[in-house]
Amino acid sequence: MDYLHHITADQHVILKLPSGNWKIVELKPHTSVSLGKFGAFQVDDIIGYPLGTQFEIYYENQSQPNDDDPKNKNRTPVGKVRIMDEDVGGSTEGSELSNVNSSANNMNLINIGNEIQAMTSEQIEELKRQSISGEEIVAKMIESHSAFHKKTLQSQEKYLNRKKRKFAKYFTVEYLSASFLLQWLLEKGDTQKVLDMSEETVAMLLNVANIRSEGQYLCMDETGGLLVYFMLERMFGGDNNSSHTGKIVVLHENEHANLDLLKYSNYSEKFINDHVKTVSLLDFFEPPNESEIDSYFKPIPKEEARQLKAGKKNAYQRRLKWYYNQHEIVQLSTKSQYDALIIASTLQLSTLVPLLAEKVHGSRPVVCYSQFKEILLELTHTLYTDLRFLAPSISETRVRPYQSVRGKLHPLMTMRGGGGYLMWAHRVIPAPEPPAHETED
Amino acid sequence: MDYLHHITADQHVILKLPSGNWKIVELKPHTSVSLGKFGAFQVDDIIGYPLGTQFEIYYENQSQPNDDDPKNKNRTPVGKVRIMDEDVGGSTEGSELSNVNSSANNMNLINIGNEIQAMTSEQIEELKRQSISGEEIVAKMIESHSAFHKKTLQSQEKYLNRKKRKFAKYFTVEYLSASFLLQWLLEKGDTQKVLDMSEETVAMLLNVANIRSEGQYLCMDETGGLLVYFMLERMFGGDNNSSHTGKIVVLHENEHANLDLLKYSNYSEKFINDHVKTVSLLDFFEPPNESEIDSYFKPIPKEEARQLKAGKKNAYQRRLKWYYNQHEIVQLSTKSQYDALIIASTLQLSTLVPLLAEKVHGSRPVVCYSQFKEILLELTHTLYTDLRFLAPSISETRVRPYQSVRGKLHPLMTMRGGGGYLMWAHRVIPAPEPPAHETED
Amino acid sequence: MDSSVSPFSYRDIIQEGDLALVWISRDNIKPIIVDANHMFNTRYGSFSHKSMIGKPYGSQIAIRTKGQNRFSFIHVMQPSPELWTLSLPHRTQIVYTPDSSYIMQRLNCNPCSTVIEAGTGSGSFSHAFARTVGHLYSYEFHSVRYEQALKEFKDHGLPNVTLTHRDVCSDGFTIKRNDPTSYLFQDDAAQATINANAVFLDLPAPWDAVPLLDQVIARDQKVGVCCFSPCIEQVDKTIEALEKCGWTEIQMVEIQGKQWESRRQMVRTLDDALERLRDVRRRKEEGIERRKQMYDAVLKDDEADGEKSERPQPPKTKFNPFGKGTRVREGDVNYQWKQVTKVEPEIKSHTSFLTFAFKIMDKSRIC
Amino acid sequence: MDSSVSPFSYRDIIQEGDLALVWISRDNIKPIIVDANHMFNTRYGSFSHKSMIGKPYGSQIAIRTKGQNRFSFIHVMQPSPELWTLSLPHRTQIVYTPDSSYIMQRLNCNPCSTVIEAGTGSGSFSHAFARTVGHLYSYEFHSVRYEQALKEFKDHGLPNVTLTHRDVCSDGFTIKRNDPTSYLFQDDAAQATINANAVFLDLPAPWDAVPLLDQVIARDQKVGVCCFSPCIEQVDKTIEALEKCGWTEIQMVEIQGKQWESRRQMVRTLDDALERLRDVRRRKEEGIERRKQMYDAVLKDDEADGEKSERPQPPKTKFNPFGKGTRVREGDVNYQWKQVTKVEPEIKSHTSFLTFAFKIMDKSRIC
Repeated sequence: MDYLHHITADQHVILKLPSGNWKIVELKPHTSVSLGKFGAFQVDDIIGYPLGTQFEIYYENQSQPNDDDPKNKNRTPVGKVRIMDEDVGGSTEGSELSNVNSSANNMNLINIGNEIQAMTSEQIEELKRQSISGEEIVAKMIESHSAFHKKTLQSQEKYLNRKKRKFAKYFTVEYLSASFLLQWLLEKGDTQKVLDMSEETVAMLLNVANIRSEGQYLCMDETGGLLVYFMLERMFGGDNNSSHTGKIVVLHENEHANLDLLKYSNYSEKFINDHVKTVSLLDFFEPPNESEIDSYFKPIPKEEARQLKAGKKNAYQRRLKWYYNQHEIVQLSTKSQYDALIIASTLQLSTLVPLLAEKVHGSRPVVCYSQFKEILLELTHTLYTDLRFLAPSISETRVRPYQSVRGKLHPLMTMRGGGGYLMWAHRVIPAPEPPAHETED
Repeated sequence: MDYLHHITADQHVILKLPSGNWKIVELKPHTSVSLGKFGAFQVDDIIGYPLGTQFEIYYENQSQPNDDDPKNKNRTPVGKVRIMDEDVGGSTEGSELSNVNSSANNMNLINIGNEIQAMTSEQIEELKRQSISGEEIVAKMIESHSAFHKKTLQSQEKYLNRKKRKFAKYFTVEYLSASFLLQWLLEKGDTQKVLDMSEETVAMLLNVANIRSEGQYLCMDETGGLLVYFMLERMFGGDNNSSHTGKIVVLHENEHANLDLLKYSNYSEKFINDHVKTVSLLDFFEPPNESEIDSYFKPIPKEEARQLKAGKKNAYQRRLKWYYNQHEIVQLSTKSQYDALIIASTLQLSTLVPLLAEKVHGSRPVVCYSQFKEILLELTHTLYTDLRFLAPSISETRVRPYQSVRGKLHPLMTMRGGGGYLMWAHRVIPAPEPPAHETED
Repeated sequence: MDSSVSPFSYRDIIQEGDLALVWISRDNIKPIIVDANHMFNTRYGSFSHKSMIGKPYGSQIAIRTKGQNRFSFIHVMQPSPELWTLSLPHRTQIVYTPDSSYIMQRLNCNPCSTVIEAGTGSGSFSHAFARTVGHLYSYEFHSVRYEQALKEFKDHGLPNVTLTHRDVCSDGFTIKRNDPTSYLFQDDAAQATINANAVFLDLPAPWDAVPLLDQVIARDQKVGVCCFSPCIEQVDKTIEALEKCGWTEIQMVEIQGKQWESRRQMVRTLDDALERLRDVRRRKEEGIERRKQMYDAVLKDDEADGEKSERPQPPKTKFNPFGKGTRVREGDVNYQWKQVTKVEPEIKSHTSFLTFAFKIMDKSRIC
Repeated sequence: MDSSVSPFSYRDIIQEGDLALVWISRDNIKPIIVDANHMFNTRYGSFSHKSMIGKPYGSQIAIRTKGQNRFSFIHVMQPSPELWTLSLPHRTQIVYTPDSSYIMQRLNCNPCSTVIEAGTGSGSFSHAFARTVGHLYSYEFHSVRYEQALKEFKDHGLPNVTLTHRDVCSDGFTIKRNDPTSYLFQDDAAQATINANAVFLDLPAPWDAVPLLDQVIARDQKVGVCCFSPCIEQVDKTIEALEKCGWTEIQMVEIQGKQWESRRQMVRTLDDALERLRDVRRRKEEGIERRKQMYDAVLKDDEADGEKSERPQPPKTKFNPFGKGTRVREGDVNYQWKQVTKVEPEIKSHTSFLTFAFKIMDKSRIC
């Protein structure tokens, strides 16, 4: 299972760039990956290092990529990589704080930085095209920065760090965890696609839903497969050879389930077929009739099937697949009891949950995600009056990250709002009201 | 205006007790005030000191109050007071933190304190009845505390502070500000009576409603007068002789407005009558007819009225008051435009606000408080479709207090939930849609 | 109960010897060992374990109390780490579910994880880790708590948890033969092979433990650590130690978890309020009319004393669309209601600061 | 505009020379001086000041744009401290209304208050103080900002504000003749009598200023101070200084302000979803029937090639109760909607830490 800890060929990984942005790439051997202004590198050069390693891109011969072919003018030249041993670009944030520095040496610091900079952006672009390293660009900028010497030591440092981050050519290769996939989607602006879900809320969901490697889960996922990926990662840890038997049955309201995001996972097709089953809501509530299935098609003995001609064989195999699939639908919708019901859907939950919960074992959790508290409010009022649900409640979980720099500790000045809410209840089995005792007095 | 800054006879003040609890008292001269287990003091002894002063109660002759009269056995003996110069009982909280101390010297500290205490509570009660000072009780308890020497220095200190707070006899006399009044109500458990309102939310209300000393405000107050008191304090600062002309018109849904809490204020009756007007919702929406009022009653010339006999004069005065009151209602409900509409009511806001806002000047704020966001959600959806309201939005403001002890800084582990929400909009004057230009091409 | 099966793994039927959780209310959940000869007593009545046995987990057990003939019930639940956490006494210092969930996610816990936890404490987080990860090495420095947890983990069938009695701040994490530990040594290995890839430190002075981690974390992988500290000064010292020991991507966060109740508020329309006031006004106007007559009479009669003449009292109103005075039950179908959410009266405004950091000890390339 | 009346006091009619705020959107509010000869230009069209004059404040001014013949409008608002704060450029460091409101309340600000503010900064908090308190002494150490604020306070008619150019951390708060200040000295007083009973310090190093407060705060009253600092280490040093200088009841708090938008989410029932799937199934079943016939045919005819024979494609469904594909406007009356609240996409998660403390310098008794 080296692919869980080391950079491996043909793997999907996520790259963290100096800008704080993320990029997902598939590591095709013998190709190069371009990071735009942050340079480009050969995939083969990074294979085998531990996931999480930070690389710097450098150019041995600065003039070489600057050839005369106009086609190449805007192509990022491919550099070499070396491991960076020090972490660059921690968790400081962009926005500046007005009253952190001591007032005494602060008087000259208004609007410095942007205004008093002698290099034009064209000049800087030219330098970047010349693939000069970040350090060097910054050095040149300092030369031409008329007021640099007027800055205090602290603000000089700040300025340098900001500029370095802007022009440095480095990247970190990370394992494509579900959390990183979510972060990538959010930074891309796909907030609505994932129903505004936050890492902390889905983390809470995984725990209160009691997700285990051996569980059979009934799930609706309107986040394009992100929720299913979170569950798979929790259940199997990215291990294609996992011996665990857990299964996720994904109900969908369209003709096909949308689990598109699983394409970024490193699970094999077989693994996903074994552990993720999709059934439409209609098939689930009105499953096919077994005898009707059998009336449409009957498998012929294997020996016979093997002797079919090519064309016929294909038609037969397709029909056979359909046949097994129909029987599986019957199995999943009528003969299975589930270990949790997990819903992230914009269908009206108050009509959905009471019906689906019928398929959940006693004492097992029912957990619904919604972007809006009001939706869960309506749901809980419905569930309160249904004795099959124990103590439905709504929870909100929010993470508050800090600028974690010693001497300058404070919560980040701004952060994403939202993050969604969870409804958590347990499926229980009501008892009939016992008859009254005959009164004794 | 000494009564704003100094303890004055016949004033309502609020006392902060060592337990962190609050007590409102009226300082009647030549009487004593009992603080139960924290002792008792003479009102005359504290008059003239600055408001905010912390006093200690002490007993010069310990045996004296312990007389044999059984009636006095449960009466708190009245002590003398002296000014305390050091602040006792800062903002540390009761709940303990498990992992603050270093692990090395923590091994013996489980469940210490409550379990290993040799004095019975009866013995302690007896000591308290003997009015021994807090310090002394604590000293006796230490003597009988078998494991005290096993504690670390830090936990000994903690223990002592906790015990001192429990038995010390001191109190702080504070100006009865609106914030303290609210705090007192909340600690009394009157959360629902004040609609779960928090200091920070009402503070935000006062600012976004643009409360000024000269404003004429239309107000509904279902907090028993607390909101009106907040407004009066902001407008006049407790000054009975204020020259400011501001007025609050309080609409009420019952026969009489409930402004009970104003009884704790130090405003004179005249001041309140001048600056707070109450009108029932019905009178406001269906005001009396002026000619009808005049048909019921016509004032007679002053000279004539003066010569009425005692009985008649009273009847006449009552009628005259009614007459002016009726005309004032007409004035307030039909002839006034207000500088803000401020509502803290559980009446359905979406039916109420559009009607009341008609009486608000253009460009002036409309601010509604509700304990529940869902109520304001319904309201804003109504106001969105009404062009007389600009940009209605819902705000939530929460204060997060810290244990503010150097070396042990952290947010308090628990705090009150709730605090309510505000809807803030501006009254505006819609323009008719201008006609389309004739198309030129 | 089959001792090889953990009471925390999925089970369906309540059986003799099972560890079960009796749910009385959200704030009152009690563990029991099912024993056909026992009763479960509450202030609402007594429930025989016999009536539970053979029923599916999640079953409501209902009785009528003998004395007051009242309907009373409990639910018998199968334990999960989260329900177990809820069942612990409130005074116990525990890592609550919003924190433990986030920590597990940030450290990417899954069956391929090997986790170090110090200290064990009430063991509540250990249960959540044990459910998910490949192996958990938990350390507890307090001997009584160690013994308690040792027994509990055995009773709860958590075979993937190794518990060690240790002050990790002074003695580190390495487990050797003859150490007080539940570790099962293979052959004649002198010490345990840990290779943790995730670390959780709930210690008063994590900065003492951080330098000792290098001996036990996996060398060739990215390893994550989370330090759990209530005070900000602890965070400062922790960051200092992490930086010094080569940990990167240091970030401190707080988790804020809130629980919302669903409630209803009566819809009280302006029209109803006005109608009520009209009723009052009608009464008043009768009064005014009467008073006017009286007043006219007084003015006419020079001798009468206005004060003494009886002022007529209007009758009390009967009309009240909001049922004031009489206590209306929330949700009463005779009134209209608006659904609202209400946060708990007291919220956990702070648990601890969570400081995360990551480290790859050996960045050499493999082929 | 009558120069004796502040544009911040209540006014009703828009007049030539007035300072007004033009509301384009919540994030776009612009101050103007009303001038009959000027136009107010936006990307949505041009609005003549002339069309505003004489109308009441709060008026909507509507036009049709010449080019695209679109309906376009603005609102002309009278400034208030809160609207003024909203109108300031977002980059400006300002004390936001949730913080300023709370600070004013905790310091019990009212017409009897005398307040010290350092530094003035953008002047936004000064406006809120000036509305409420008896007198405000504001200090600004940066000379450009001082000059800007001096002019602004004059233009805005804030007579109860005294502005002084000063680095209070080194030079304290006492205002003397010849100091750069707007203070009006009486007779031949050598220095201003301040006697502040509330103090707000928005300074990088409040601990330098705290010891200098004793010279200017009221002696015989309880005086409150609030220090506004973004970093926790500043709080620590501030508490140290406050304790050393005899301030008591020290408490640090944070304010968290959130704004909620009202939105709607479409109600999509299970029944509608099922109906849609039934439509899909009907199409599919036709397909299955056709494929079955085809398959039977293929099996019968040994020579036919199953792959080559055309597979019939079912027609696309038309039925969609949720209007998918076509973009549905939020609130479209053809659909059912549920009202929901949505927080801003980016919240101000931290402004600064607020450290409050109180002090009575002279506790002697008066009679």
